[in-house]
Amino acid sequence: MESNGVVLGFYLLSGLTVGSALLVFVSRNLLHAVLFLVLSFLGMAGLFVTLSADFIAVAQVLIYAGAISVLLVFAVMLTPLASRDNANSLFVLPGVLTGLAFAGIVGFVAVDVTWPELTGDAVMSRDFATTVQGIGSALLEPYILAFEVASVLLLAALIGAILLVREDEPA
Amino acid sequence: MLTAFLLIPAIGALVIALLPRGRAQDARWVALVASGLAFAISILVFVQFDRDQAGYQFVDRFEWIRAGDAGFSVQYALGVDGLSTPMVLLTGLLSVAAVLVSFNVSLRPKEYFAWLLVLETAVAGVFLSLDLIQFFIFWELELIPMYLLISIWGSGRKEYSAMKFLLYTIAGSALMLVGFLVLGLTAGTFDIERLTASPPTEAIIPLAAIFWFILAAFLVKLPVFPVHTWLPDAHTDAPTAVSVMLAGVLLKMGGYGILRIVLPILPDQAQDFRVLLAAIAGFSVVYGALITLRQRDLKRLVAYSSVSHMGYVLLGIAALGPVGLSGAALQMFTHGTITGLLFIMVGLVYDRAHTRQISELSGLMHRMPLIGVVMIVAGLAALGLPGLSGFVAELTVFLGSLEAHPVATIAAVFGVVLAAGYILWTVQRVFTGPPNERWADLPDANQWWERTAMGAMLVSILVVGIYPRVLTDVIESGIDPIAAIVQRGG
Amino acid sequence: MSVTLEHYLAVSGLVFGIGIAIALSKRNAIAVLMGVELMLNAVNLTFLSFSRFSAAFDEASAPLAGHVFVVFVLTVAAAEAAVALAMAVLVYRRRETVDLDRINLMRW
Amino acid sequence: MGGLEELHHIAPVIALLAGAALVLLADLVSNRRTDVQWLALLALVVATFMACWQVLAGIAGESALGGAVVVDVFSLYFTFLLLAVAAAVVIVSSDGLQRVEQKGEFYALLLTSTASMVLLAQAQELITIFVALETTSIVQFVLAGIARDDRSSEAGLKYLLTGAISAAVLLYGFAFLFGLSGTTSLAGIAEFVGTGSEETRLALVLAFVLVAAGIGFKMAIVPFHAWAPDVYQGAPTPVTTFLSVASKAAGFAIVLRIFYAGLGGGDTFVAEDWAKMFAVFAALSMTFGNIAAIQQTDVKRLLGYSSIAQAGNIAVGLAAVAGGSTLGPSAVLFFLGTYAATNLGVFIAVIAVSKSIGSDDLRDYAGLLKRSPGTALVLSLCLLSLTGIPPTAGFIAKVYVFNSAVQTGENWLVWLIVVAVLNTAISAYYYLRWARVMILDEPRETVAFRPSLATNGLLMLAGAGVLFLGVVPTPLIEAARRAAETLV
Amino acid sequence: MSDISEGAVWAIYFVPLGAAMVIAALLRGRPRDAGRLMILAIGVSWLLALWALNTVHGHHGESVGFAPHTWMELFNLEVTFGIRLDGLTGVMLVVVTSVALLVQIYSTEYMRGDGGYARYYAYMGLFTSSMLGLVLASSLLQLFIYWELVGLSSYLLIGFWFNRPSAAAAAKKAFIVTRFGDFGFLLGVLLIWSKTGEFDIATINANAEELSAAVLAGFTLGLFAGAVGKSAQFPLHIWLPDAMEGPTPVSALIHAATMVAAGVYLIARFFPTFEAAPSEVTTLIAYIGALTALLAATMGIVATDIKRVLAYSTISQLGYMVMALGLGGYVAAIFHLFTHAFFKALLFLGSGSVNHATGTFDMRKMGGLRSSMPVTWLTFLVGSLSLAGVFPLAGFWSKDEILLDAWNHNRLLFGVGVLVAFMTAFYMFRAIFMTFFGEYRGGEVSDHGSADEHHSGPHESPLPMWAPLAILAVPAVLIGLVNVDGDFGHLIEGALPEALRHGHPDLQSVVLVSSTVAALLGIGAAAALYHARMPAPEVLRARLGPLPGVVENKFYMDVIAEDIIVRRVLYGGIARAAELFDTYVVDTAVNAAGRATRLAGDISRRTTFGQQQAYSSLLLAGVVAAVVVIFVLSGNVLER
Repeated sequence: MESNGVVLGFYLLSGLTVGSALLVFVSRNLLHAVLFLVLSFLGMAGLFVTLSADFIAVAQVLIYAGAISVLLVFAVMLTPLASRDNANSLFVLPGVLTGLAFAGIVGFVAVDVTWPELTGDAVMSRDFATTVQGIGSALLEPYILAFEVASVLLLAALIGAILLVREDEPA
Repeated sequence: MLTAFLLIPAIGALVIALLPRGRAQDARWVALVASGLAFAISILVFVQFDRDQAGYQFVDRFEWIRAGDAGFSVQYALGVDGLSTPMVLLTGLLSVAAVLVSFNVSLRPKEYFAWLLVLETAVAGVFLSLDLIQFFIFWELELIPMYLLISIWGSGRKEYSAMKFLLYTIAGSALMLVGFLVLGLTAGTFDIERLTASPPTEAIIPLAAIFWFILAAFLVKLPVFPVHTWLPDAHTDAPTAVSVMLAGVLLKMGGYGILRIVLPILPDQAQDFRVLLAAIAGFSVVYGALITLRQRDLKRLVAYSSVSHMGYVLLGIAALGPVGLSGAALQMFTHGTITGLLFIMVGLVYDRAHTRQISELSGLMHRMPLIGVVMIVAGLAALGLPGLSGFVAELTVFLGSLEAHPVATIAAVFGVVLAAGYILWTVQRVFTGPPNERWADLPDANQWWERTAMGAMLVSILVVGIYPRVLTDVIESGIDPIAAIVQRGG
Repeated sequence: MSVTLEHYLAVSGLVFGIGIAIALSKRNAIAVLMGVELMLNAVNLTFLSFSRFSAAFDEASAPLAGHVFVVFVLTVAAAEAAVALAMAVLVYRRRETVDLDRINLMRW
Repeated sequence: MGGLEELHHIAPVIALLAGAALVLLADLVSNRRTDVQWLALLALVVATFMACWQVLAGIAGESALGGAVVVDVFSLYFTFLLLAVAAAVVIVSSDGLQRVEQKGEFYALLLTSTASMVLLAQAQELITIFVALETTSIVQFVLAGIARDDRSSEAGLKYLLTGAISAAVLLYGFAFLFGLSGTTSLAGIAEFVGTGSEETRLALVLAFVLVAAGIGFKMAIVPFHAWAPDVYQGAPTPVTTFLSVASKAAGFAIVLRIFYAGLGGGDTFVAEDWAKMFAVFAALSMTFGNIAAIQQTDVKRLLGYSSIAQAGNIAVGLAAVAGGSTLGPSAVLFFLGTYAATNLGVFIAVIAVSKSIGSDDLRDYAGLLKRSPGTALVLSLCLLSLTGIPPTAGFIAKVYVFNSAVQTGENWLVWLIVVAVLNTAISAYYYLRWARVMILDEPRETVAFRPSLATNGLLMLAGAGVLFLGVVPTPLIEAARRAAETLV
Repeated sequence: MSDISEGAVWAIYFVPLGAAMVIAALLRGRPRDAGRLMILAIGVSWLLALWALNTVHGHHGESVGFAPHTWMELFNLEVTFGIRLDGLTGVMLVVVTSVALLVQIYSTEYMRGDGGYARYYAYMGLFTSSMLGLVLASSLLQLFIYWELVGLSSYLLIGFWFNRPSAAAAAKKAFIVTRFGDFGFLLGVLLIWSKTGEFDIATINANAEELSAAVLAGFTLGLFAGAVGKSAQFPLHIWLPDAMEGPTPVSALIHAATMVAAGVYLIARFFPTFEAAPSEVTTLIAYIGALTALLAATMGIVATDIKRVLAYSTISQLGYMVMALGLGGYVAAIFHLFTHAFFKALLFLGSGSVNHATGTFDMRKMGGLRSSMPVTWLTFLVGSLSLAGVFPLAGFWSKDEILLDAWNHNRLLFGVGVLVAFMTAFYMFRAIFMTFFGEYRGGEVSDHGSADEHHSGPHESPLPMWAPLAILAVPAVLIGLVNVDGDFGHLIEGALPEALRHGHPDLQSVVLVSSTVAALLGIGAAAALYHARMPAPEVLRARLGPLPGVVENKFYMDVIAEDIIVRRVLYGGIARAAELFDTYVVDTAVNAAGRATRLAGDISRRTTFGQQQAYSSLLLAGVVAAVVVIFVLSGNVLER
């Protein structure tokens, strides 16, 4: 991670991610919030790239910035009478405090703990050039079961979602 | 044999539960037979008990819960020694009496007699258990029948009283379990005999804490000030037979527990806290007696007198000498029969007059001489008249405790004076004086079951009063090892 | 100057914290979901940065486990979002609101 | 790796999932409601046979499918437990799910959830755990909302949102575990923790707290409990039953698996940290659950608080950590077994009553003894068991779990037990008040009723189980002990 | 005559007891047979008692040893029952059985027609046997047991007519007041056992010297407390006048001759121990006795109920005896007890006879009975003279011995004694003049006896009633002579160790003179006031201001004891405080704990108020808190 470009990229992308996330919080309009969320997801994808996780970055763009955001927009649209403003509930203060506390704790831990960390060349030598292949074989070999269960999960979620929103048949 | 004593009432309860609906009235006969058989066994045990042999006799034992190395081995272990034998006899006797005085129960008789028998089993289990966990099981088991008996067949604020009884007991015994578990960890066994043989010298929590954890349950049960307030309520609202069992047997579980578990296993702590115990005891005696003086309800009066009288038990225990401990054991037996009889008599009066308010009763002696005489005898026994069993027990307690706790003993002796006050004053107000027209039609104790119950109790009071060796020999053999341990501890 | 694991963890912590803040303080159920998604994103970042930087892996291919984990997180997040959407729509149909301050039929 | 020949290790799971699929198909072709019920039951029976076969075939102790799952006594213990609970829920759902139209989907989802919980009990790798757990959860969100009325949908939404946040928290914890140890396998993590140093201690602490919180939500222990009363009250009663018994059991199963197989049980340098954490959670749970239940009149909500309190009792077993000892886990397992029987009894009775008198209000239970003696008696028995009064299973379970805590020889655990036993006294108040209402109070209506044959049968079975385990607990204790021993 | 065997001595005790049981069990429906059986039984006892006395006499009053029997044995607590037969016992046996026998005979007529006739005899048998048991006891505890049983029989007999509220109240009062004394007695018993492990009377007496002064003081004061209760000494004398609610023969037997003397007997029994005790104790005893004698005599002067006059007289005479014991006058006290038993029984029975005739005990409604009831009149006169201590009647001899001891040891008490002698003579003759002289003032229809007998005015009682009077008159006159040359003293001193035997003292003329003068003056004063009426008692009374009122109200002792101490302080004060404390503090605390728990329940269940995000906040805050706490506690974060 010696290249200044990567460092600069990290800070820019981090700024983008965190900044848009904050805007999600601050934004008055729910739809705007969704858009900032997408921006944050994209920033996150960029961060993934800096971590050499190109496949995940792509998946992130597709699934989060694409699918889930669309779902959220749908959700907002399907609940027209609900307030569109992104108002705070009664629990702003505890929410913000807890969030800060969490960030603080993780930051403290990140700084305080001596991680079993690779640095310098060792990092560079960890080659994720073929992550797609690696992930694919990992999914089919050690994690086959999880993979299959995930399919069950998706199916069940599908059935469940349909079940919940299906119009009642006229009796 | 002890297993039979334990099981026969339970089987009786089962038979009653299986009686067809139309024959509900037969429940009382089943109950009588079952409790009678149990009584016969208890007599047999008492007679055959070898007074010269130390340790437990008639032991039935097998491993009940086995949990390998998980440190949770619970035995089914029954046995009697000189301490529990009189208690077993008392249980047998009072159960029969309780069944007899309930012969006219007409509300849900099947359930009533079934629960009464379950109660007998539970109480007997407490007295027979040689394993702490088993002891605790029976201790808790007794709650359900008591709760139901009070809250269904009671009177007045019966549900409040039943709940109060229940919560008091559970709260009291909760900590006992902690104490037992820590003891079990420390000694590696829940076997009372083995625990007694080698009392723990230290544990993961202070032994004093264990001592109080366990003692708390027993003090609540006894009961002594300041954890006694459940008793008057429970007694007042309970049906006669339940009062008999409660006063006669259940309270004894407290004293028994102290003698059987607390003293032998934690003798040093007992020595450390003896003065405090004696103070509680002495205060309870006088306090209970003073409040008794003020009672207007016959049953409440007897109930508060129990608080006073059970203070003697604790006093005897606090003396920690052989005589005091024997006195406590004696007092448990005699208070059981005396107060049991008093409750029976109050119940008979209430059955007839439908009031227990002392102010409404007067001159009953004319209408019910038999009830009056027996009540007076019971009262005299309660106030410690020689020739009746109460005297022997109280005297032994006092003799045992004067040296150790002069102030508490003097207070307790003064309690005897007060006892004379409230008992004779009650007799004066209820039985003597000009006959009241309102009670002109009341019959005397005219049913054979009433007379039998009265008679049996009376005999036990007289026999022990006139010839206490019947009991003292047995009790001596039971107290001897306990006293030896306690004194070694000191 | 270099970017290390700590930096990434800090960012992930920040995003997670913001996610929490959103999830806890937005009264619209859909906004809450958005917060949850941010939290999951933060988790993903953590996984990937550990994959990249952690020296705990004993074999070369093992770090990809982090990637695989992220794949599953993505999957689950999608499924969860779908069900959540359905649930929100269902509640909206019954109550004409998804305001969590007002969805308190069951309390006390 | 990944050969089909290893599939028999997850045979019960497969049977359940196949059953779920069949149920869905059958629902399309058949109009008779009972058909799918029978089919679901059949799937459970087949799964049970599979599990029995696993026992007999002696494959216990083998891990399979790339180390993702293992078949051991621990997993089998939970497999049987979960299958039994699911079967009971399937049977009573004919009485308890009047309002639900989509029976086929219900049974399919129920079977799916059961399957993933069985898998959860077998899982020994973080990704599998995560996926199985989320499958269970998401399906349960749907189940909670399946009645689709105001209450049910609200319950579903609340459950879902809490669950989603919990999942994120859990994952964060997993991420740290993964990052620290560099592996997703519990054995690998255990290796790391076993050689762990103070330098990474804080991260490890953060990780296990996050994991505990993520799963604590499933177990409904304070402070991760708050959803439970609402969801219990709002969800259809059979679903509540499932949540309060099966889901809670699965939560404890996975906590045990992670903290013992993954974090090395009592032998590591952080053991005391998490033991004390669970002790505090347990104390809070018991105290909060019991006190909050005192004034409840809605029985389902009351049972929600009750389940929080009971979770506290069980969590005592989690806190009972000692080096090389499996006493705590065995107590948890045994308690869960008795708790399943007891709580099933309670909920089945509630379902039967609710169906007949259409109310979940405690006051409507007045005089139940006269109206339906069997129901009232079994319910009372189960309530005694929940209180922990002999001769019921609950008593032995409590004593056993408390004893396991004491047996660790840690004095701070004794004080936890002191809290626990005092709580027992508090709990007596509301459990027995309920029993009192049924036995003593005069009924508002005197119409007698009888639960359906199946429900009645289950009720009797639960009652018998509660009594049996109270009198002859040794076999189950032995099983729990052996199951616990396989954890380390 | 050969020595009495142990079995025969026991029979003295058991025969009346057996008879009582037989009556209770079998003869409830046959009252006359019950009476006959009891007379027979006590007759047997009497004969045996005479044999016993004879035996003791043969042993010069020293103890005839019988080995005790173990009653109860518990570790080092061994309680034995045995017989101690010595001079003191022998005399007491004869006194008890003789008076009891005569009273039984008397009662056949006095109680005739009463609904509880058989019950009466059962109680009487119970009392007699208990009293005999008390006298025979060889161990302190045995003595205490019979002491209590005697109290019980007294309770039953006083409350014999239990449908009268006053009788029931009096019975209760008697029992409870004596219980206060027994409280001390029991403590004494406990104390002596705690210190010595002994109950045996002889052993305690023999080893008394070895005990510390404090123990001795405690023990003797305890015993004395018991005696104060039972022998109706100040301040526990208040029960005895009320006890007159019982049937008159009962008063004669129990509250004159036997039971009330038990206190004196007790002190006498432990005389060696008392002698060993610090002198303050014996001094206290003497002064209490004197005070009692004086107070009771004053009250006797104003009483209008003939039986109460006799009751106060009894208290007064018991005070004499106690005073004598306090002064070391062992022989004098017992001798006075002995003579007093006969003439006081005589007087009581006489008052019963009067009552039988007039239906009242109120002397203001009597008068002029001299002629209609000659036997009663004469015997009553004899008894009164004897009581007044007129030479040479029995009372003279015994009273003079007491006064002699007082003269020798304490002149102040001697003065009190003489004063009391004067008052005794005065009130007795006041009673005689009011009852037997003057005009008959009407009487009252009896509420128990058969009223038809009284239509034609009072007349002499039937034979079974006057015969005992006549018989008792003989010892009332003559019995004093047994100690003129010290025979009696020799006999009962046999019970004491050698060192304490004083032999027969010489009479002092000053004592003889002063007591005789006092008696005669008393008689004269009574005659002047109540016969010659110059001055008339009413006039005198008016001159004396409030004093007579105070005395008539028994110095307000009853008021103080019952109204103030018992009713206000104990019942209305302490007991009420305890009750209120119990209700409003202890029980309220318990209920408050319950209420607090329910309140906590309401509060805590309101923490789940339906807002999902609150739940999540709690969840996450819980995580934060857990992490922080663990960091701080175990991560040593703060130290870095």
